[in-house]
Amino acid sequence: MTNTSGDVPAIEFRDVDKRFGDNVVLDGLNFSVPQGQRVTLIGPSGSGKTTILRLLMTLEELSGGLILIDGDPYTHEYKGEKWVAVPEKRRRVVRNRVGMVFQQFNLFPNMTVLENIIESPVHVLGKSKADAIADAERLLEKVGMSEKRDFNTNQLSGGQQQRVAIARALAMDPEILLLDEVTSALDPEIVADVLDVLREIAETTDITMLLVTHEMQFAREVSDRVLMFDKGQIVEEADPETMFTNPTHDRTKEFLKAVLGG
Amino acid sequence: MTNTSGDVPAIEFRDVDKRFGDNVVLDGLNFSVPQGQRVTLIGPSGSGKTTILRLLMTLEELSGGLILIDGDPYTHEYKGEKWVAVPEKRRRVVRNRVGMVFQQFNLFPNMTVLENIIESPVHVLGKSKADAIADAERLLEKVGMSEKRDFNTNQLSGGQQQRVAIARALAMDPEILLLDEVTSALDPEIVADVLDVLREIAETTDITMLLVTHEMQFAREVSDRVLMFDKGQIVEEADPETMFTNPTHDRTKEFLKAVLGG
Amino acid sequence: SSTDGGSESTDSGDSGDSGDGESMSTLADLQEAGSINVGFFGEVPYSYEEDGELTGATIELGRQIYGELGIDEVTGTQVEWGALIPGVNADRFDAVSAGMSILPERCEQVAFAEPTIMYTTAFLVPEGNPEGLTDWQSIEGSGLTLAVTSGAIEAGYADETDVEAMEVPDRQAGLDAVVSGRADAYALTGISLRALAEETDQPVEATEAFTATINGVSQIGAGAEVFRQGDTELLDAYNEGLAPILADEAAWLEIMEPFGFSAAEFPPEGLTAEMLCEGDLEAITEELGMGS
Amino acid sequence: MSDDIQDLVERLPLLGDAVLVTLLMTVGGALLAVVIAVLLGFGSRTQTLWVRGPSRVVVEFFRGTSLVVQLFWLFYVLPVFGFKMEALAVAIVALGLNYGAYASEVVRGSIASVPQGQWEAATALNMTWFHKVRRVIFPQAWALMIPMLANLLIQLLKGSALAYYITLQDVNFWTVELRRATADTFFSYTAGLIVYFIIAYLLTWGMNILEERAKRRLGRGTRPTLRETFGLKPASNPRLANTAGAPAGGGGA
Amino acid sequence: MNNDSIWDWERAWEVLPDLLQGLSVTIQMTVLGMIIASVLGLFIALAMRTPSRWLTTPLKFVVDFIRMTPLLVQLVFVYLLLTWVPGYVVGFVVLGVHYATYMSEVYRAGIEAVPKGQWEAATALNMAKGRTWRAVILPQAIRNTLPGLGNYAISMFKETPFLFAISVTEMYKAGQDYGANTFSYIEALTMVGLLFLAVSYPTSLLVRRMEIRLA
Ligand SMILES: Nc1ncnc2c1ncn2[C@@H]1O[C@H](COP(=O)(O)OP(=O)(O)OP(=O)(O)O)[C@@H](O)[C@H]1O
Ligand SMILES: Nc1ncnc2c1ncn2[C@@H]1O[C@H](COP(=O)(O)OP(=O)(O)OP(=O)(O)O)[C@@H](O)[C@H]1O
Ligand SMILES: [Mg+2]
Ligand SMILES: [Mg+2]
Repeated sequence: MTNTSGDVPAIEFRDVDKRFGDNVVLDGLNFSVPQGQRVTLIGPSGSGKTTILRLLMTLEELSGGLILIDGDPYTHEYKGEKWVAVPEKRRRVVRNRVGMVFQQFNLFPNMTVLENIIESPVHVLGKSKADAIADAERLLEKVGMSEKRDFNTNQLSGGQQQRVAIARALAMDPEILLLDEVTSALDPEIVADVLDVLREIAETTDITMLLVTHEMQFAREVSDRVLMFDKGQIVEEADPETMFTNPTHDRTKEFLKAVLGG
Repeated sequence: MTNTSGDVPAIEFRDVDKRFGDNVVLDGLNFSVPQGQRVTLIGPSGSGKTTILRLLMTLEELSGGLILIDGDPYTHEYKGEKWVAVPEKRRRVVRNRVGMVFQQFNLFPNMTVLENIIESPVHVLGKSKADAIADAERLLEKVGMSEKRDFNTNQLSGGQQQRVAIARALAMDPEILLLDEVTSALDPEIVADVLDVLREIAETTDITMLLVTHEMQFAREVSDRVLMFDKGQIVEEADPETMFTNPTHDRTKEFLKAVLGG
Repeated sequence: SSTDGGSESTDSGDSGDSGDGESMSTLADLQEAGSINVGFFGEVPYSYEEDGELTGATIELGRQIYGELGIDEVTGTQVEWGALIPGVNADRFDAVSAGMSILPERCEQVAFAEPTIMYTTAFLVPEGNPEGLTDWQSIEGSGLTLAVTSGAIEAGYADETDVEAMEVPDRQAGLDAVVSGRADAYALTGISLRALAEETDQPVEATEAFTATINGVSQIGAGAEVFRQGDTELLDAYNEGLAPILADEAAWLEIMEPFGFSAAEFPPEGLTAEMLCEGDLEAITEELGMGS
Repeated sequence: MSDDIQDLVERLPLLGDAVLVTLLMTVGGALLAVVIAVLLGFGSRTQTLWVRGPSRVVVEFFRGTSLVVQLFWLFYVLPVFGFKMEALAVAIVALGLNYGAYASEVVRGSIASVPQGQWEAATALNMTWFHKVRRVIFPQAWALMIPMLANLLIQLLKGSALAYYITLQDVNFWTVELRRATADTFFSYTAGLIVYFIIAYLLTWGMNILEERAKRRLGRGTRPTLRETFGLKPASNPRLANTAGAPAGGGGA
Repeated sequence: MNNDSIWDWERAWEVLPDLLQGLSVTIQMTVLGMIIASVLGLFIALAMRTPSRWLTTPLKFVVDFIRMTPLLVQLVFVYLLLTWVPGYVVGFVVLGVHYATYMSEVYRAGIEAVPKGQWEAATALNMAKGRTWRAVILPQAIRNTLPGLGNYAISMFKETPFLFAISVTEMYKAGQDYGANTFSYIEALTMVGLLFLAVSYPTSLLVRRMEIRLA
């Protein structure tokens, strides 16, 4: 089902447009992420970073262009001469390969920690409950939340909630993980914990990652490539070392100066 | 009315206790801030930093001890043998010397920018409306918000709102300004703007400042003294240079490592 | 369920249905079932329930007539006054047994049987009748406030003679109005008021009943059983059964007297529902020679 | 007065049936109202115009016309067109439609106040629409809507008193009969009032328990104090103050 | 059955003037009642916030009692007790007091929905209590309550038929009276329903507009 030939990028944006009313957020955007690569998106507020992740997760509809996952058109396709939305049924097949962690965690408050994690493996992937629980426990171990298995989610601190949210996304065994400022709603001291968890995941798996973060230090350590966005365009693209120490584009310099504290 | 002799500290905490139910947040805390000094409080989440500012502003009631402003007992006093709360009337007199800027700005949404600023000068200090407006315009100029004078507050971005909030606090001509993580609800790139405004105020006035911030760079530049808090106690106290480059206490080292990114 | 209800209804439901076929079946159906369901308002002494038993003057009269038609059982459905006519038209019951006054507007909606009760009017007044009310002329122009039941004939009288009227929803509210002093008197049919005054322990009394004279015309009012307009066969059968009783005052009294009716309420010979439906009271007065 | 009490005692056996009728209408109407509210509540949220349009029309129609007029039509007019329902069925249908229309606004408001992030997280976990609603959204909205629904339930109970108009012998009928027998308005209304009050009280109590359970599922459960459990009115939810509309009375005599 | 008579346009027109007159009474009652409800409701909500249990406990009892007692009974009781008060005054006052108990909840929710930070900012600016209420809290709280107010106005509007019990001829009673005289209930009551709809639907659109604007 999955096309895993190394040549096919895990994610590809082809001429992607996105408008909200008159506001053109993405205008003919092209980029791709090879299998297993970790790409960080940086850029000023409002530049469209979140929008990219949301389009990938089909939380927003495209205004134009194509998004391909493992070479499959995912959201829209040309059929004959026309743009046709891919039916929800086929989207759901592809969507299983993509997981997302949100800035605001978005745990389900009506379920315990464990129930949050096993809900979709059981009801979407059709895993047996016992298997799902076993997997969930392994993941909770990994994110250091084993003892909180049966807690209600609002008994947890922000950092703990975010770790559960990461475990929940991983429980779906995604090939691609989208992370949108996953630490920016957290207390500064707790941020480190969550980043540690992500660092470990980056080291121990080969999941393709697309992440938006303001933690430049973390981006530097973890990512293979950094894309600088502004006004819906990639203005600069480089490996993290180059990007942070020797940016070429003015906009990037300005941005990094502001964020890293000048 | 105000005791401005240089020897009397602007703020003094004497054996201050604060409990929320069983949770002892501050336990016999003692510290003072001389007139015109800028003091930054740092410390992990939950250590009681906000509580200190809120006690000063009488947003919380003391559980024990005394707070003095310019040597005046402000919230409670011994009368005869007993603890007695200072009557609201006297509190209000002292409170005029203290201003506070909140993390969440807390502008009044039912008033314009200008109305927010002149409300208290007119109705509390009894300034004439014309004077208050003139002062407000000067302050708006200072924080770079002159054109937004007649805007509704919810037409402003976070950074703009925070600048108005600062102007609003300054319009009361406080001797003491309390700032609680005033940039942490802002977009990273906008933070710099607000810090610039504060930097200017620090440079051009001699207001006593007590601030909580995670912007270590800013704290370093602006403050005369840094207090490291943990579990409701001051664990270390130093000038910023020493504190950030050469902390002595283990807890401080650990904390700074986590926050500054190690 | 609703579909059961639909098939139960004998009406085909098509608009413009002439209703012939149906009227045949209503009487036949009732005779077959041996039972008729009448709508009633629950007012003493006309038709009401006592100890769970349906009784009253019009009910007992009906029992006799329906019995002769081979319908032995009379059951009732109690509804608000305003729901009596819509109810019979909606087939919620087969007839209305409430001594309902024959009025031209009502004749447009339903079919009245021949009159069975003559109506007189009386006032319910505080004990001792402090205002000395005796007949309609005594209240006309007196400036007193008169309670009347919404939709009752007396409401119409008050309207025509500019008596200051206060409309109450039911008898009890009329009683309350007098007791509380919100009204000086309450006008209703004599029979009802007598029953009401007897029931209550409040300090009120009913005046002597009279035939109201409004603008010089004496108000002849009569009540009768009500049927659907389409049910002509049932109507005719009822009228046929009623005729001998109306022809024999003693027979009428035998049924009605136990409920407090007297010869004064016996319908005069020659008075028909049709005449009352015409509504020309002067003509009726003349024809029957009942001028005051 | 002692006569009145004797009348009351005589009629006590009939009260059982009357309460039963009132309860049948209230519970039946409430169940139907919940079903209608959920259908219309979600219907009013959909993007598709031909679902949203009719949903809104139905809601506005049944909210906009008086309950008494609806009862009248269902009971006295529809049979003329050959569509006849039992009185109890008419009462349940009318109460269900009327209060269902109101409750649909509560449902709509509660669904809207479940954070958007919950829908998105559920999409990210690849749930179907129905799965999202059943397992994630509704359980959260439910806790928000119970207090408002409890208010509506009391209103529905009060509204059911109109059933007398369509020949049902409910508690109101019983009260009216008592009034007729005693010829004493204060006495009889007070008796009826107490009966309604007790029923309302028990219903509120039940709803408080439901709310407590729903909240506990969301981990917001506080052990209810006795005063809360037995208190008269359900706590209302400030988050819904704007959206859900008041627990508006639907009635009219 | 004579189906021609199910709907008679002539009757429908004939009843209209009566109904419109009743409608004007209905609207007067609603407006006057709503004024009482919104003012009294605010006072109840404010009084419930005082720390004095001596005030709040009995007040809460009275409010709960009124809320849970049928409107009809309240109308009749007051009407029979205060015999010197004209019926229509009893009508809008009782309507107003009844709905004030509901409105107080709306205000309470509206006040509680004002973020705590607003109180704290007012304290930090050293505003006096009264000024804080007047200049900061109430303007925001009342904005929040406008849709609730609108919804209760609609619902009060549709409860005015209960006034028939105290002899106030509002629209429903006008329709009933016409029906009782002519037994053309279908026309009369259907027109009543349509008139209710004609008033309450635009109002509800307006309220919805407010909800969206305030959201
Ligand atoms: N649902 C929406 N409706 C209208 N405009 C939107 C919507 N979502 C995003 N936008 C607009 O799209 C633009 C890009 O937003 P986006 O959230 O992708 O930026 P971002 O780069 O993630 O910014 P940030 O760093 O602040 O999160 C912004 O101008 C935003 O106002
Ligand atoms: N209103 C309150 N009721 C109960 N406990 C409270 C309340 N406010 C604060 N606390 C508790 O007091 C302690 C100190 O809180 P405080 O907000 O002062 O910490 P902080 O140092 O400002 O933390 P942060 O960096 O997260 O803002 C915490 O344990 C907190 O849970
Ligand atoms: Mg974003
Ligand atoms: Mg804090």
